[in-house]
Amino acid sequence: MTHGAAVAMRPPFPAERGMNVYNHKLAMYAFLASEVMFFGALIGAYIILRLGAPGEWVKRGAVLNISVTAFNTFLLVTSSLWMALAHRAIARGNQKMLRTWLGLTIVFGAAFVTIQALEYIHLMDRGLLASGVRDGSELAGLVANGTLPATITLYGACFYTLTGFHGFHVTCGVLSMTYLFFTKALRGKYSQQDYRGIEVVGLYWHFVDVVWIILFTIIYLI
Amino acid sequence: MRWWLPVQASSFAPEIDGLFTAILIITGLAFFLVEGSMIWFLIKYRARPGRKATYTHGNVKVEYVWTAFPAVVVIALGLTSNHYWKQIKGRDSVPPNSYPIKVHAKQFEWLFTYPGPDGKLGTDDDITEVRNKLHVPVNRPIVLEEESEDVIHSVFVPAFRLKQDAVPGMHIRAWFIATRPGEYDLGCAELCGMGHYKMHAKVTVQSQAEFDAWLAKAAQGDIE
Amino acid sequence: MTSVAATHDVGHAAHAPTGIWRKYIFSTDHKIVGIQFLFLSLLFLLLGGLLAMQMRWQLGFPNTPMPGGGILPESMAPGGVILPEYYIQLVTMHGTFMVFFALMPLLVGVFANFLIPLKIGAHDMAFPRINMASFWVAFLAGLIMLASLFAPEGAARAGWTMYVPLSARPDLSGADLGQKLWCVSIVVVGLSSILGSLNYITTIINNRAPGMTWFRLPLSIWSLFIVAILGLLALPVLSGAAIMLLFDQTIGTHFFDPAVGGQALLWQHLFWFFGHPEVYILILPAMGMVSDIIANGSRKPIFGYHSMVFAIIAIAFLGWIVWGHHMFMSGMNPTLGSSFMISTMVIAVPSAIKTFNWMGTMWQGNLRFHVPMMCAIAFVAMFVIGGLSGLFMAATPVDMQIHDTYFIVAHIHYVLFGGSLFGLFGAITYWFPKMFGRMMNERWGKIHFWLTFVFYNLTFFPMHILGMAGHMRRIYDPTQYDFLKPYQPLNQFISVCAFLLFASQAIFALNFIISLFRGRKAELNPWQDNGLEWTLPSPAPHGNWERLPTVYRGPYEYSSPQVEEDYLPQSRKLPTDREPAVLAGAVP
Amino acid sequence: MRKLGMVGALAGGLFALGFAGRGEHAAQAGATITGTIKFTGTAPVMAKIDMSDEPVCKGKYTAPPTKEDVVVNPNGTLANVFVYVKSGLPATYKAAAAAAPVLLDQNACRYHPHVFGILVGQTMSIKNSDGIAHNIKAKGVKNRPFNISQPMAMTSPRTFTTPEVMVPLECNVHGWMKGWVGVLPHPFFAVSGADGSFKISGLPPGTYTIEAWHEKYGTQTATVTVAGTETKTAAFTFAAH
Repeated sequence: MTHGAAVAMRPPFPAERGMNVYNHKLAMYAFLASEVMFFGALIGAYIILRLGAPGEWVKRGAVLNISVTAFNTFLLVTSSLWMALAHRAIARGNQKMLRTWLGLTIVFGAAFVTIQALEYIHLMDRGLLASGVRDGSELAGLVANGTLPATITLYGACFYTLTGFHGFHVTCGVLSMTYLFFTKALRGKYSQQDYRGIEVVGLYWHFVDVVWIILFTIIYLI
Repeated sequence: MRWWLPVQASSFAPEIDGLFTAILIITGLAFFLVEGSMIWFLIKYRARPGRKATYTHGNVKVEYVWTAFPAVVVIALGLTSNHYWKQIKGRDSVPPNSYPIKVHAKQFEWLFTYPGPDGKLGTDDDITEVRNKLHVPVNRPIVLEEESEDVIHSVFVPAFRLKQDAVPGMHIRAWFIATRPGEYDLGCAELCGMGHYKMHAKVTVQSQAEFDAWLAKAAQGDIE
Repeated sequence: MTSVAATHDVGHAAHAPTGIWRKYIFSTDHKIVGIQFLFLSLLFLLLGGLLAMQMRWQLGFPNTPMPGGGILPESMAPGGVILPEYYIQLVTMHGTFMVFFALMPLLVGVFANFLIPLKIGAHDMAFPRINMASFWVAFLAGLIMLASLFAPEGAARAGWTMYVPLSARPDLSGADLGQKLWCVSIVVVGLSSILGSLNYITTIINNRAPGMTWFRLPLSIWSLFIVAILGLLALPVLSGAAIMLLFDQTIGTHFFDPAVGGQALLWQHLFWFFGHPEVYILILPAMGMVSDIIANGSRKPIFGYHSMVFAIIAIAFLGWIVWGHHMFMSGMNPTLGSSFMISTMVIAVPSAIKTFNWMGTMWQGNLRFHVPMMCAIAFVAMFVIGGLSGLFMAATPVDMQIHDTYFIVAHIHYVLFGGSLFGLFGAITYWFPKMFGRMMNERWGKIHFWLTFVFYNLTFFPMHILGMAGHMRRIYDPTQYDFLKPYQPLNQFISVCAFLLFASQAIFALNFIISLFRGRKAELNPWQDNGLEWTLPSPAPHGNWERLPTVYRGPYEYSSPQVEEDYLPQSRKLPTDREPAVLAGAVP
Repeated sequence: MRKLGMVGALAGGLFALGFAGRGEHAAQAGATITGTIKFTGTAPVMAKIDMSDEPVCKGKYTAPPTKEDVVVNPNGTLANVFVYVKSGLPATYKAAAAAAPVLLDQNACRYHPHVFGILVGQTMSIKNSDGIAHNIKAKGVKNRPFNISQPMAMTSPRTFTTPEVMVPLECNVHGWMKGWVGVLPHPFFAVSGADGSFKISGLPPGTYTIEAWHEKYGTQTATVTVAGTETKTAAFTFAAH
């Protein structure tokens, strides 16, 4: 794989320099553009549903646990930091630090997904479902006595769909990083001349982190 | 069978037909110009032995001309249609003293509710749920308060050039002034399920007196 | 010096696959993937046509037993007489198969895969394995959609636009599993299209041969590049909307349920935000290939190459801000209608520019009327009608009369059938020799062309008249309406012409299949074209070139004063040509 | 597709036949419960139906047709009341598969009969004798809802899979067309007719709770014990409200 620095990290043969971005990175940029449109559609739908909802929206923190999720956000943001450090490490050819930072990124990413999954289970126990509120649950009682508005049906649907798809993307990220960790990083396949795998998965990871920051703000905080 | 638009039976039908004709003239001219010159090119420049095509990569000035000209035409067209659009469908285009009729669209029939003698909808003297029969007085602004019970339907009266979707969860108003007494068809223009083709209502435009008489009889429940 | 491309895992020229399994079924050769897409989408084109014939029978001869209708199940067509619910399934599935499984794969799947590496001078796609995956994901999506035809209550039935709440609630539509399978299949075909777009964009940007600068790219490649970007950005929006609809149908979310606060217009906005870039995905590749064919047929450089490129880019950019013109009557805010109307009017300008440039190319040309050229000319002629009829709908007051009537159906078919499909007939005939090494029969090609051209116009032009009269779309039996009864003879005329149009496609099918085995052997450059693909033997070998060609000029140097022949291939080195400055450090 | 439905019915039929041979012989020999449904209070005036839109149906009436929600007979009794055995049948009881399909006729834009019963798995043949477009939507909750259309004179067979008392039927093209079908695992049901009387026969001995259902006035139950071949009466009275 390693043919010399000039080759691996450069596009194969641009007649007239289009973009000095090698194939895998360019494909990842394009893929992230399609992901922006995908999440844009879901977030756009969420905003339109929320603004057009009959009756006022569920208050901030009334259903969702902000403090746990804030910690969760901290986990994801720091895992993005570890990924950046991993990238810097291999850029300097430091295989050992690459392994530690990449390992940390995977652990923090997995922790984020686990906490989010636990949060889902907890919310479902309390009665928040994608289809609304489970009868006879704690939340159903709150809706009955008026502390929670009837628009909670839309609230549950939007919450589970948006954070669910984001969780799915984080899980895919964690799995692919784990795969790269064992098949490439541990075997020293990455070198200062060719660490494309790290750079590409790093791009994806930072994207997923940014999407979460947006979601966390518009769903939990506002 | 008419080869042209249906009869003009509403106040804004002539304006819409006028715009239609204007666009037809513009597009007709463009059509004959382009297709005619194409046929002429095909005949004049067909391959003949020993002949070689002119080597040219184009002419920037000509590009400017045939960019600017269509742009001016379409912008002009856009502004004129916007003028009529604001008149017909604009936010405050509904004439103030319009006679309100509620249109309740449901899977595969139209239920009209007339305001009754007090002229206001929602009062208990309304004549409710008249099925597939829209009676309107001539030369008087009517506003249809459209609502739908299940799926998206669309009130479409070709003779009035009137079309407006009835969307469940929304109250949409569509106004018209019927100018020509007679009986016209009202159909559903948005696919609403297996009976979409059967949502056929009759629109009867009558004089004010006949309309009041019919309304009185309808109040007693014997609708003919 | 054998060129070893830097990205080694793209190794191709060195070890061509041998076994049938690797060579034809799970092939990573972009040409084989293109041909696989060709056969798959021609089958779906046939299926879409069959569905249309059943619709035309019911419209022309309502409530009479359809010949061959006996094979249909009792719940759909008892005694061969089509029921209303079966009719709206035909409407839905005809639109869905034609748009997503026939035209999109034919235009993008076949010709992007086949042409891009050949025309830009690359060994293969940037990611051959992802390329193979995009075909098999599209194949899976096709299987799911086919399966939805046989769901217990039948297929989806809310129009190919799938408006909610009809599509979201089985008690209102009468179909449950069919609607869900539609959503699943659309998400899968969206994924396949995104995988394809990734590949096309990366290959065109990075894997061009030395000397192939951006403005030496043929217009077919420009249009496929812009279409790849449109697909990359539009399909995820449709996937998102289809997923939301699927959740409404399965786990009971209320995104589109007005009773609980969901909004019916939300689906229309999401669908048409995807929908309009989609219709440009369906026309731009045909425009690009037609530009190549017209330049070749006229033996003359394309007129205004740069303005053609900017026109494609302008169409693609404006395509994102016009989607509201599908919703003028939908209860959307009228002031929004005004702004969408202006942007829609403006988008007519780039189309006009392209048409005038095609005319400019033919002007003072030396026109050879081979079948692809005839199809390309028919494309321009029909696209002019389709484009002009679009102006009627852009004018919002006129749209009040013709929205959701047969005027729209006429417009759709003039741009998609008269435009894309005629362009495709030409493109398939044009690149058939490079795909299969044999020529399609010229005489039968012309017979098929004239029959299709005549019956096509006789079928679809009268629909403008029906549309003006107010004949609504998707209605099962027009004779229910008194104002449509006088138009029934016209409906019958359209149906008969539609049957004849369908029958004349048998000529193309036979010509295609017989020429596969017994067509005249094709030499390297049968059309005397300047493209790089015509420097390869027909059919082109695995890995295309041993050594990448070098490009010295643009693709349209026909009748160039520098040489006596009337064509000058891009990779032919003339004494006066200089070697392109190979960038330092890049491995050729 | 619907073949699956048909196969299910056939299998059900064969299965039951196998049992019938072993169980009681002819069901008619058992006990009988009869009675009348009295109606007190002023009969509500039923609104007229405007059928001018469908001349085919309008022509079949002399007097203008009215809605059928509440049909009070001249002798002060209530028609269209669905009376059936709600519980009390021995667990081992197995209904004989009904051979003849139940005919639901759409004539003159009305369902005939307006209220009727059907066995689980028994074929309901829906006949369109008007020749104009009707669609039949059965909004079952336990039964899978179906929604089929009949654009011309034709007959479509359908079956129900689970017992459900009163599956509403409606035609969406003609909003006034309403019907009710009671799906039961046993044949012990009856509908009060023009004289307000009902008769349930062939009952094996036992104590039964009988329920009388009316679409507007709700349900009433009575407990009756029968033995051998005796005939017992059960009276129900619905008050106007």
